[in-house]
Formats: sequence, structure tokens, C-alpha cells
Amino acid sequence: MAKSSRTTSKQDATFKGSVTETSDLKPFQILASDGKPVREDLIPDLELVETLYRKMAQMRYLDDKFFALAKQARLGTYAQFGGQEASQVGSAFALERSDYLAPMYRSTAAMITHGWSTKNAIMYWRGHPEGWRLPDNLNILPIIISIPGQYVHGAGAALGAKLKGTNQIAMTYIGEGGTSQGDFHIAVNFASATNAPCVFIIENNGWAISVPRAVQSKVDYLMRRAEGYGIPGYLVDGNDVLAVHHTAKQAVDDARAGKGPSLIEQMTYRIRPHTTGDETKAYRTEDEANDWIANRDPISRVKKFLELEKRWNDDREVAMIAEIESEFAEALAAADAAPAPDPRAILEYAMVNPGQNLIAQQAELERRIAAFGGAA
Amino acid sequence: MAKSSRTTSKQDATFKGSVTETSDLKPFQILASDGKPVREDLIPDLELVETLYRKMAQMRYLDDKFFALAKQARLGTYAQFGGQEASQVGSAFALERSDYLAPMYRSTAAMITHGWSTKNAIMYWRGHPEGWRLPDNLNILPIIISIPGQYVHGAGAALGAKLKGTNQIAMTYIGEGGTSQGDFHIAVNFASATNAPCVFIIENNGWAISVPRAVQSKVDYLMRRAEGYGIPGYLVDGNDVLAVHHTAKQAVDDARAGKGPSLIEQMTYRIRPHTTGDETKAYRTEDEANDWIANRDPISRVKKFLELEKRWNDDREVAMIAEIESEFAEALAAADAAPAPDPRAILEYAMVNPGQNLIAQQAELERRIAAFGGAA
Amino acid sequence: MTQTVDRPVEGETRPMTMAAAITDALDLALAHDPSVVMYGEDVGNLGGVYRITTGLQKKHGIARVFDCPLTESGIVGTAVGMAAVGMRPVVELQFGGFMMPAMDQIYSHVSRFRYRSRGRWKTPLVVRFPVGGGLGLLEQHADSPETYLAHTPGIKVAYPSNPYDAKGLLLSAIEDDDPVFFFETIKNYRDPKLRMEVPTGYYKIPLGKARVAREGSDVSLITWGGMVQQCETAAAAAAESGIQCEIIDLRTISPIDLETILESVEKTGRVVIVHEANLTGGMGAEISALIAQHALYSLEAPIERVAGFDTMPSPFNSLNHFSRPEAIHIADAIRKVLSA
Amino acid sequence: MTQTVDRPVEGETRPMTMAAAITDALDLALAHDPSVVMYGEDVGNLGGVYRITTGLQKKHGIARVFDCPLTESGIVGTAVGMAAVGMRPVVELQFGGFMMPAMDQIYSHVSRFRYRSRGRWKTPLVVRFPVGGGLGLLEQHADSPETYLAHTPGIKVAYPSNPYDAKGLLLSAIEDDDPVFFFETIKNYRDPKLRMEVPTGYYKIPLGKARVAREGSDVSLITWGGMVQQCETAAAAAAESGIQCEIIDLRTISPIDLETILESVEKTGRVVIVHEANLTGGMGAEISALIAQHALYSLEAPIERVAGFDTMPSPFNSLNHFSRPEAIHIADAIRKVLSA
Ligand SMILES: Cc1ncc(C[n+]2csc(CCOP(=O)(O)OP(=O)(O)O)c2C)c(N)n1
Ligand SMILES: Cc1ncc(C[n+]2csc(CCOP(=O)(O)OP(=O)(O)O)c2C)c(N)n1
Ligand SMILES: [Mg+2]
Ligand SMILES: [Mg+2]
Repeated sequence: MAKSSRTTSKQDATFKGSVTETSDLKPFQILASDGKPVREDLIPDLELVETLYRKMAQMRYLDDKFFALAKQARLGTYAQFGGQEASQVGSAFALERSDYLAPMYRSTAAMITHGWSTKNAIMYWRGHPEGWRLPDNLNILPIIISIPGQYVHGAGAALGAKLKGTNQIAMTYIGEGGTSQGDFHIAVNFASATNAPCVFIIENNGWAISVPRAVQSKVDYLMRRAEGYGIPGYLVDGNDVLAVHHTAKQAVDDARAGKGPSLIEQMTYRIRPHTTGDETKAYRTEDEANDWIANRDPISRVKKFLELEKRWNDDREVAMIAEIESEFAEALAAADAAPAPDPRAILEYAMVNPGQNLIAQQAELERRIAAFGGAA
Repeated sequence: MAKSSRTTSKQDATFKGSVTETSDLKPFQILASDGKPVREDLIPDLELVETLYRKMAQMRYLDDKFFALAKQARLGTYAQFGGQEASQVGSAFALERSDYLAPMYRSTAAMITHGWSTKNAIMYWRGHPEGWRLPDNLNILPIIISIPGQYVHGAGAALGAKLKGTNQIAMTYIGEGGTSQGDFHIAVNFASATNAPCVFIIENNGWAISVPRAVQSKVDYLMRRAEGYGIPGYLVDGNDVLAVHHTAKQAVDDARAGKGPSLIEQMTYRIRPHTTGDETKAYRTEDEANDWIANRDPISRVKKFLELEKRWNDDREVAMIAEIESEFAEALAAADAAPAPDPRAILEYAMVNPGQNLIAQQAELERRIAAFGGAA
Repeated sequence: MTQTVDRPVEGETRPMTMAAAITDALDLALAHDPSVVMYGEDVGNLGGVYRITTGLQKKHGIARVFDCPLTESGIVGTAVGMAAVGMRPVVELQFGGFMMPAMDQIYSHVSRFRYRSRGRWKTPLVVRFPVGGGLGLLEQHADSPETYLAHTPGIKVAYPSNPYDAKGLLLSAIEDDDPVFFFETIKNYRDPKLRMEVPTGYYKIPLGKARVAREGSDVSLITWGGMVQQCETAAAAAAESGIQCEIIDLRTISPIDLETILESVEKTGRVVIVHEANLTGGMGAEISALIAQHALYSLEAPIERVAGFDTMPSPFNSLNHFSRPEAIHIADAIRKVLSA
Repeated sequence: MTQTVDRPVEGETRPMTMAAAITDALDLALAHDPSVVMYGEDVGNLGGVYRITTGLQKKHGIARVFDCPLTESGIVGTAVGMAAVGMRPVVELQFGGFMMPAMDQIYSHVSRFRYRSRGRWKTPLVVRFPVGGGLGLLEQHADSPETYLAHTPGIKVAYPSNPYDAKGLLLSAIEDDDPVFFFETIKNYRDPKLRMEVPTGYYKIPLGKARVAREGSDVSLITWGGMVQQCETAAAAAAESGIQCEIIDLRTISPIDLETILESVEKTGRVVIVHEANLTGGMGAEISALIAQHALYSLEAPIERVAGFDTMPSPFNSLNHFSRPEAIHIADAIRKVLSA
């Protein structure tokens, strides 16, 4: 038995995590936090800016509603993306409709941007089988909970598309915490080695549940790892939707042009709890979140810009909100109107060609359905 | 079913692997391949140089003997390290005796440098239980075959030593192929995050069995990954034992001083087959290996240097070889004299406190021993 | 019967839930042995997503209880290295469904490290995690991966069903020189029905010893973890129709207490095995096989297994009670073996 | 009996070893379906460490058969993504002992990808690897990890014992829309005793159908892969003392052909299950449990299992025959069930 484990203050610093502070990098911005352009030359068509703004506003509304629904037990546990609207909308918007998206549990905004419906999202987070069925006309891979399998699937889908010669590319998301996993490294390196057209996005929202970024690694910015794979790496202000979109578009275009994968780190912040089951008070101050909400909100930044450009005003805002509300209400009503799930869903899609074990279990399921007093 | 997989020549290039050729890095050298110093200022005490030379010469002899023994079925499958003597001896020699070494299958030279005996090495590679027993007075963790578990054990041992406050450090080895695995990344990053005193060595010997380095990743040098962990990375001529030792010593000293882990890439070459079961003709030219043998041999390089320094001559060489031969012969005789293993070894050390399953299996083993006509 | 009552009567006690009993064991272990360290995702500052390590970092220091990078292979693999150099790591994985990234470290190293070095290195480590469903959580938050471990040599698997056992088994696990995996049923953590008087002191329950949770002569229900409660409900219902079920709570899945199982089967002649993991290749198979080898002639009816279906645990919240074994399904199996 | 002869008589044949039959199947699959691709460590240029893919890269092009980075999780995980977008990856892991780094991808994704998307995405992929011991290779080069897969829902496991089956099962596996793991016994690859006439054309053997390798009325030997040969030796020896063994070669471990097993057990009443993986929690347990549930009343003796010990496969070369099941150990178990 060891004599003592000598808790010294030096050791303490270790386990709290500390980042080597030698950074020469600054996150790329097109808009400053106050909505003023820092790169006039890169401001895109205002129509696009307005579209991105509208999508982000819709997403914030949806995220807050989902939270409320979960608190009323009308959804199950839900992983909010609040604060990360620019990061998800801006990047997913750079995809073509036929491109592949490999999402994680917090990617709801990216998925909806790529074409998923609000109704399906509600039903997914409700644990309703119909929500788990991904639509045939959308190239969205399943939502992955185990961190970060989707990164490897993204690399594989990209390589598959390349082998088929379809000109599709793949985009996939991970949190900064997930970068400590083996599959993060494996995926990016596999794509590097095979020159697979995959855009790897790190949404660095500062926290992995209660664990701060500094505990994950000594490095200052995770996108530095791109250099170790010989691929382009980008550091972006993840709350600047124009910077996010610009960078993602570059990476998407490169991938499509046969230049291989890129790694993008989007600096953002999760202004909400980790999930509806989480309590942030236990690990971070409200001041920290409030500062991001007040001073670095991704939505008001681009709204201010549009206002400065005279492209936006209160009337439009009111009209937009009304539209968002009624669209959401409609989706919710449709989801609520869906019939209760059939228990037989439990054994559906288990295998294309089931063996005797599953056939026997189908009979057992029927017995259970009968025991509980009828189907549905 | 996909219509066609369109084999284009662009795709071909992908799967052969290609390294982005933009390297600004050059492997660190103290001696040029012809044995002449390129960094006079870093030449250590000649006594140390001679010691390293002698060890390397002993290791080459041992490696060739092991190969011959394996071909006579007096050893099992054996993973030769021939060509990598500088890489292993130079680095392991930088350790204190009490430091931890976490070896892989090709680390025999590093293990012997750290104190393992030739007799035990013979018995290990013979599959004799006595060879599998690592001596109590040596801090060498078990030889790992599954690539690259040992990297994570190295990180853990280092962190454990740090927590105990013992001032020990750990050193661990991997091949360049192994850097594509998840555990490579996990280990280096875990040590980065916890500032664990671990020296991570990549022996880049150009090949992972038949797979060339270029297939593993687009990056030019794997030590570039150090930057992505915020730790020092070193690129070293792995056939220059002085450069290897100098760099390893630096990393060992840093680790011991509380500065955390380092990553060292040692550029070397496996001049032998992958194992005694491998046939190199199927994947590389003999010219390639012969070029390394003739022009970049790690042993003759330092020998030439010692000769230039008048520290070495033919008489000494002859005497040394005689010594090496007789030492080896003695070890082999001792290994050959060891009694045949007791079949009961199969169930020894399975668990500290065995359950009924193992107790029943002990009885079954006794039955089998009886059936085969007695023990041993 | 091998053991029916194994509660020490002396000593102070206080009422504890499963969660509290586990926290108490961890706290005592940290105080008892300076080589014990705890780490994992969120275990330090937050105290884990189920708050099992809450307060321990503050009390024992950040070098003994700390957060680490998000990597199960890293957590388990560094624990192997740490254990080798003399620490006793007690690590947490966030959910049983997230054990698999560590599976190579478990299979290739945790399992073999001592054997491989012929005793030069030991692997006294504990890996704890919450398991089991019935709560409508997200996918991979309801898994029961014990069979993958029970089939892997060189390790032990403890899977307690109540606060008293949880504390005693965990203290045994931490002291044990073999690696131990420790399963914590989420649904039981704070179930007030399981709250019970637990000694406040340091005590151990041996690994590898089952508990007869209920005596009976008609049917043996063999089970563990959260399913013990379901079996108790089913047994109580059966008792109303005059059927006396015996419940064997295995407490450790590996090694298994064959003796207690056989004693019960020899008495009742009828067996229902209940587990939450999916049926095929589950631990129910091993238990059934042991009975079919060692107590075949005692059997008066085919052995029934009540288990999860051969799919991932149902992610369809409102349907979970159709797939997770519940008392009603166990009752069905009891009827079956009795009418055979 | 379900199937005793399932060899088509028509068509050209030529003598093939296991290795040759597998290579032939891969070659035909590449020609048959342009969405088939093959990759792994050393499979491209070298043709794999056992030379199973030799010549395929040259013949079908480097975009169809290629080397990739050294990462099992990457190989299997990218195959999931590739399969989703319409390819049929047939990947190789270098040895069964190196499957575990891919276990999270297998457990969390291969197993569930289709279920999780409710059929939106399919996972038609094949993972092949060499398994089994008896050759004195290095550690982790003699493992038999089939049980980890058989307990994992949503996947199939084929484990052929002879060249004819290997080719037909592999072609079925590649065409199957479920993910299939394909086990190749190293010791059988080039065993001249197994060399046999195999049709040169494209044919399939259904997954999930066992083969009665030998008919007999006294004892059922249930086995698969390399152990079929050992059972045949034991059965031949037993026949000399007048004992007629029936050998059931499962061919697929998952799903299992319960019908064929039960037919045999009902006939013989005595069962010996033989596998190379370690005993506890091995597939022998599942088979035993199925029999104890469905054919209990036919049993005239306790079910015996002959399996590896609960340790890693012995790395002590000269002692391997004590730990790997051999004909002599099977003979012992046959005597046991007959004298019960
Ligand atoms: C393999 C695995 N281990 C653990 C978890 C539990 N878990 C869920 S979210 C989370 C933190 C993730 O943080 P990050 O990657 O930064 O993503 P974020 O949630 O912040 O978007 C953890 C540990 C998991 N989902 N998968
Ligand atoms: C997890 C795992 N996968 C595959 C193998 C099989 N294998 C043994 S050596 C080798 C190549 C390793 O190359 P590298 O890492 O460069 O080390 P080297 O052999 O060149 O020293 C492979 C694939 C293994 N040992 N472990
Ligand atoms: Mg995060
Ligand atoms: Mg190499």
C-alpha cells in the first residue's frame, strides 16, 4: 500500500486542467460581437444573411420550447443547443441537400437546417418510433449518443461517396470533450489517409457536462491537431454565423474539389444546461453564462448587423416571430396527433432476416401485449 | 447496388497513400551517417558513446541469433528489431533503473537495455512460462502485442508515480503504424491533460508489416501531433544513437522536473522482416533495405565516430565480439537447461482468488495431464 | 442453505439508499487506504452525473478524486498502469452503455495483465458504472453489459441489489487484488423502497457468495441487481396463490456461486432466471448450462429465462415495460415452469 | 434430419483449401457486385498476412481492394458509413484477438444502425478475420471472440469448418443485408486434410442452417469451425468402440439453427458441446440453455461442454494441447455423458 498520496498544490493544478498559454491564434470573425463587420470584404449577399438569421431565430425558439416540453414531461431527456445556433446553422447551411450529415445528440439545429422536420424532431425526443425513422429523402445518418462514433461514420460515408463518384461530401459534429476519445483521432486520420471528402467540426462550447475545456488537454486550441494530420485546420468564432458559414463553405468546397478533409473548431458556448436533466449551478457560475448571453449572443449579433444594414426592423421581427410560433404550434399539434406507438415497434428492424431467437421473441412480445391488456 | 465504383487514377493515388510534401523539418542529428559529428557541441563523454556502441553491437548479435533460433524452431515467432538498435538503446539508456518501461513486441533491445536478461528474453520468445515472469527488480511492464495498449499503460504508470510522489517516470514505444490507433491519441492526450511524466516514443521504421508509412496519414512527420496536445515534439534521426539519447534525455529530464510528457519521433528502418514469419519480398525491394544497411546503419555510424576519435580499433572490436558471443552462448545454455514447463502454468496467475469455474478447471487440467501421460 | 442472513447485528447503522451506501463505501475506502484514487468523467467537481462521488473531492483532495479527459479507454487503460505501480484506482464510467470504448483495454489488458507477467504486476482496480433501464433515458443509457465481462477471464463482476450489499461488496472490490467491475442499477439508486439500515462502519461482503433473498420450495428465481426487486414483487404475488418462490440474488456474476444455485435447484426442481441484458448469450445461458450439467436430475421442468429482447434496449419511452423484464413477465414464466 | 447433404452435384469443381475457397468467394463477389470493396491492414498490396486477398487488388483495382491505416475501430466504423451510402464493404481485421478496438463500433453502431434509423439506413457489411489457436503463435493470435458477437443483437456470425461451406457462407454473408462477422480458423486455412472439391461457380449456403457432419444415435457433438475436425477425430475413435456420435456443425453461431440441434438431441439424448473460446459465458452456455429449455425431457445425461480454460489462450507454446480442446479431451467428455 502506498504510503501517502501527497496532495500538493502543484498536483492540484494538474487535475483542474491548465492550458499552455502561448496562443498566437485568434478565432476568425466576420462580424464583431456588436454586429459591426470586421471583414467588410467577406460579407455575403444580405439575402443569405437574413436567411441565416431567420433560421437561427427559429432554432432558438424551438430549443426553448423543447426545454419547456421536456420539463412538462412531454419530451424525454433533451440535449439543448441554445447558444450554438450560429455554430450549427452556419455550418450545416454550407451543405448541398444531397450531402451527408452525421449528427450527435446536440445537433438538432444542424439537422433541421439540413432538412429534418420539427415534427420529427419532437417525436424523436419523445421516444416515438416515428421520430426515429429518418426520412428517405434526407441524407442524415442516425443521431449518435456514444461519443463520437459519428465522426468515423462521417469519414466512411465520405469515402463511400468518393468511391461511388457521386460528388457528395459528409459533415460531422463533435463537442470539445469528445476530442479526447480514440474515435476522434481515428476518424480524422482515416479521412486524411484516404483523402475522404469529410468536414469535421468541433463545437467547442466550453464544457463537457461539468468538465471544463482545460481538463481535456493542455493544448490551447483543438484545431491545432489538423496539422498533425496534414490537413487544413480552422479556428472560428462559433457565435459569428457569417464566419462559421464562410469557413464551412471553404471546407465543403475543398472536400468536393477532391482536396480532402478539414478540421474546424468553432468557439461557442452552451448557455443552457447539458441536458434537461442537468443542473449547471453545481459546476459553473451564472455570471459566466450570462456574460455569453448578454455580450456574445450569436443571434442578436447578426440581427444588429441586419439592422445596421437597414435590412431588418421591429415589424419584420414581429412578423417573423409570429411565423415561427405558428409553424412550431402546427408541428407540435401534428406530433401530438400521432397515434400512440405500437409495442411491436420494439422488435421491428432488429434484423433484415431474423433468426429463431427473434421469432420466438415476437411470440413472447405478443404474450406481453396481451398481458398488459391489448396493443397500443 | 451501386452502379460502378469507377476506378480512376486519382482514386488510386489515394489508396497508395501520399504525404503532403511541405516539410520544413529535418530530423535532428549529432552524427552524420558517415560518423562525422554535425554538432560537435553535443558530443557526450566518449565513455558513454562507447557504452552505447557496445550495447548496440550486442543487440544486433542477439537479434540475428534470435532469428536463427526461430528458423530452427528453437524460438517461436519473433519480432526482430534489426536496424532499430540506436532507436531503442539510445532512448532506453536515458532512463534511471527505477523508471517504468512499457514495451511493445519489438522492444527487446529497449528492454534489455533497461535490465532484462538475455536468458529471460530467449525464454519469453520460446513461450516458456519462466520467460513470461518479469523480474521483481525491474520496472518493465508486460510486452504488449495489441497495438498500442502499452501507450495508455505508460501514461497511467507515469500518473501513478506522480501521485505517489516517487519521482519515477515512464517511457513507452510504438511503431509509426500504431499511431493510427485510438489509444495512441488517448494516451498522449491523457498525459497532456494530467501532466503525467511520460516519454512517448514513435519508432518510425517506415513499415507496418507491408503497409508503408504514407498509407497511415497525409502528414509528413507524426511528431507534429505533439503540437495538438500542447506538448514538446521532437524529430530525430533514429539511427543516430547520440541524437536519440540526447533527445530522450531531454524528455526524461523534463518529465522528471514536472514539465509533463513529450512525443519523440525517431526516423529509422526495419532492415529485417516484420517477424520471422514475414517475407519482405512481397512488398518492398531489397534495394531499399540494402541502402539503409549500407549507408545508414546505426551501429557502424557510431563505430566510425569512435574510430575517428581513436577510441576504437579492430582489436577492441574482436575482443568485444568474443565477449558478446560467449555471453550469449551462456544465456542460451542456461535457457536450454531450464526444465520443460509444467502444464499447471496454464492456470497459474489466472486470478488471485479463483472462483468455482477455475477450481473445476484445475481438476480438468489434472485429468488432461494424466491423459497425456504425466506432467511436464 | 449457504447464507440466508449475513447482516452483522452489532455496530451503528443509519438509513441509506443505494446511492448513499455506495458513496459511503467510496468515502471509507479513500480514508482507509491512501493508494485509492478515483477519477472519470464528471466525478470530481460535480460528483458524477448521479452524484455518487459528491463531496469526496472536497473531503479527500483533488489529487485523490478528479475529473479526467472524456475517454473510457483512457480511464481504464491508465488504471491498469496506475494499479501496476501500486495505486488502487476506483474509476467511474458514466454509463454501462459507454463501457465498450474501453473493451480492448478490458479484454487485452485488465483481463491479462497479471497472468501475462506471471504475477509480477497486479491489477487491483475497480470500474464502477450505472446500468439498467426502465427510466426512459436516452439511448445507450439503459444497457446491461455484464455478459461481455463475465465471459472475459481474469476479472470479477459485482452487481448488488440493495444498499447493504452494495456497500459491503464495493469495499471488498476495492480491497481485492483482482480487477472488479461494479454495476449500479440506476433505477435503484434513490428508490425509497430500497432504503434500509446500513452499518456506518467498514465491513465487507465476500465476492462470489450469493444471497438467498427469499426462501421457498416451489421455484427458484435466480437473478441479480435491479431484477431482484422485480422478482420479489412476482414472488409476493405468487405467494398469494400459494406458490413459494425462492429468490437467489447472485450479488456477483463472476465468479458465480454455483453451490448456492445448486442447493436451491435441488430443493425446488424448477428454475426461472431473470436478467435485464438481452437473452441470447446472456448470463442466464451460463447459469442454465451449469444447472444442466450439475443438477440435471433435479430438474422437474425446463429452465425458463426472462430477459431483454435481442435488440438494443428499447429507446421508445412509452414502450419500455414491454421489453424490460417486469414482475408480470416473471409471473408468466413462474406459471410456465409450474405447469410443465 | 434437416440437412445432411447440401452439396450441389452439378457444375465444375476444383480442389480447394479453406484459404483458396475464401479467396475464390472474395474474387467472385468483387466481380459480381461493383459496390463490394475490401480493405484492412495489409490486405491490398500484400494480400493479408494469410494471403487471403492475394491477387485481388491487381485484378480488381486499388479502389476496390486497398490498404488502410492501422485501426480496427476505423476499419469497422468507416464500413458502417460506407454501407449506409450504398457500398458493401468486406473488411478484414488481422486477427480475432484484435477485434476489441472495434468493439464500440460493433456494439454501439454495427449492431444498431438500422434499428436506430428504423430501416432508413442499412448495414450490409462483412468483417472477416482469422481465429483460433494450436499453432504456437504470439499472444492475441489465437483468440476466439465469437461469444461477444453472438450476444450482440443485430449481427450474424458465420464460422465455417470446411472449404465448401466457407465459400458458400461467405457469398451469402456478402449478399446479406445484415452485418455478418466471418470467422476463419487459421489452423484450417491450408490444412491438406480439409482440401476438397469445391464448385468454381457462384453459390450460396444459407446463414442460420447447421450441417449434420456425421450421423449417429448415441451422442450429439455440437460444434463449429476448427473444432469440427477435432470432433470428427474423436467420433472416429468412439466408433471403434461402437459408439455412434452425431456431429452438428453449426456453421452459423448467430442466428443459431435450433431445429437441427433439437432433432439431434431428441434422437441421442446425450450432448457434448465443443468450442475453443473459454468456457464461462461461451456459446456452449447458450446452446446448453436452449436444450435445457426445449429438449429437457429428451436428455438422458447432463450436458457436457469441452472448451478453453477461463484464461487467455495459453501463450506457452509447448503446452497448448493441454488447453485447446483436442480429440482426446472430447473423447473424455463422450465417455462421461455415456456413463451418466
Ligand atoms: C462514449 C461516451 N462516454 C460518455 C458519454 C456521456 N456523456 C454525454 S455528453 C458528455 C459530455 C460531452 O461533452 P462534449 O463532447 O464537449 O459535447 P457537448 O455535450 O458539450 O456538446 C458525456 C461525458 C457518452 N455520451 N458517450
Ligand atoms: C490491435 C492490433 N491490430 C493489429 C495487429 C497486427 N499487427 C502486428 S504488427 C502490425 C504492424 C505494426 O506496425 P508499426 O506500428 O509500424 O510497428 P512495427 O511493427 O513496424 O514496429 C500489425 C498490423 C496488432 N498487433 N494489434
Ligand atoms: Mg462541450
Ligand atoms: Mg513500423
